[in-house]
Amino acid sequence: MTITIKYFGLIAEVTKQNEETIDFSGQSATELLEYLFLKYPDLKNKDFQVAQNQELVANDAIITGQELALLPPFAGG
Amino acid sequence: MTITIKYFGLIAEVTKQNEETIDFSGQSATELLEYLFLKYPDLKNKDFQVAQNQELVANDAIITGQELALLPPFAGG
Amino acid sequence: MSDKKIKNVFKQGAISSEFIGESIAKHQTKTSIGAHNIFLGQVRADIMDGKTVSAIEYTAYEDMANAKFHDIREATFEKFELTCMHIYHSLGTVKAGEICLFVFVSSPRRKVVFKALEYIVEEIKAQVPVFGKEIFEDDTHQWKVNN
Amino acid sequence: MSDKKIKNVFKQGAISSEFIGESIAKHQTKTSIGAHNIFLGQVRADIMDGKTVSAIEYTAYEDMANAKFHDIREATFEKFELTCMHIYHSLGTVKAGEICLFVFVSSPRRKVVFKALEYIVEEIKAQVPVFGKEIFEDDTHQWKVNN
Repeated sequence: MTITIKYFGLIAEVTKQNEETIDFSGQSATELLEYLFLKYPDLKNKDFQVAQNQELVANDAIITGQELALLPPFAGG
Repeated sequence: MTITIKYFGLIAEVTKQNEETIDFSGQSATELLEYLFLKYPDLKNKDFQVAQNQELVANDAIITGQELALLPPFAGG
Repeated sequence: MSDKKIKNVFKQGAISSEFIGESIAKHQTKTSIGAHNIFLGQVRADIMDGKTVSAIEYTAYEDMANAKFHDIREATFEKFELTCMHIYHSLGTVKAGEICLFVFVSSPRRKVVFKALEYIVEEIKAQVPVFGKEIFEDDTHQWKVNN
Repeated sequence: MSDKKIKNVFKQGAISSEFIGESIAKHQTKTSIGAHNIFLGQVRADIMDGKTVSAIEYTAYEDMANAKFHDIREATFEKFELTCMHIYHSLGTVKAGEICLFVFVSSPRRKVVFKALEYIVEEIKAQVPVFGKEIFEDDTHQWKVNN
């Protein structure tokens, strides 16, 4: 399945892009992260949360194929 | 001794003046209030506190002869 | 009580939104500040027995009130780590919808400003001899009491 | 979640003191209001390792952030009896001393505004995906983290 992943802040600095579309054959966010850690080794040391369809999800959440995002620590206000 | 008494808000409406100087021969605020209740009978039904030298005092406080004030409920803000 | 000079907190009439905006602007050179918290008291057009409040006429035992504002200020700086604090209260007529109390606290960090501001406002309501005559549209009045 | 339309909370650049003053002025026709409480977040010129922060550059996951602001708004109106509530957050560059967050709550009575405002600000800090790049005077940077 084709999924879109958005990157923000510190995370976008590591991935060197704000967004990408990938072809993903796994099931869970854990598998997606394994893939991303291979592609971007520096991600492993970074603090972030995963959002799916604009809601934070656990690492073992099932990927449903819509919008994903890697969010570094919030700094609003 | 000669004392100055200030009246505010609702209390000044009863006394029909903002301030007066009286000759007072008693000792405590209680005695002063007895005198004022005779002079202004409507004061008895009113809610107020007594301040002496800009500090609230109890009714049995000793009058030292400086500035007194009868303060109705506060309504600041 | 400290030796600091007692300020006059009172302003004649309502406190304007421009004055508040300008006070905020003045703090933009203080770059250690991270959080401001502002309380504004506004005169309500309360309806009592079918009559609507059109204004409050404020009077005060001014010397005692300014001394109490000073004490509250000193106590607040002791209790809370604030960069600055400003208090303004109206005297005279303030119409419904206009502002009669402006309390402004600033600190490097946010947590303290909430506690400090609430403390100041509650102390003002309880300790400061200010009196409010609620004027109705038909020119009758009643005396306001803080709760 | 309610059917109400999701507002855009973001403004490009700093929030000006004039804008805040005008927001206050707009509330003077709402004569059931007795108390306003305003929180302002201001960019601090923090010094780290001898370098001074000159600005913060804000970015956000805008759709999710506006949805979260909306949820916070709805939850606040459920919890607290408020007359109105306004939230504005900066995007882009905000210099040290300038304002990046403006939260404004109003109610007939004061007690509720303190609790409501603190609740909103804490929820924003914890829930809303906004990111802050602290720019130092030598053009290096680091990423801000809320605590």
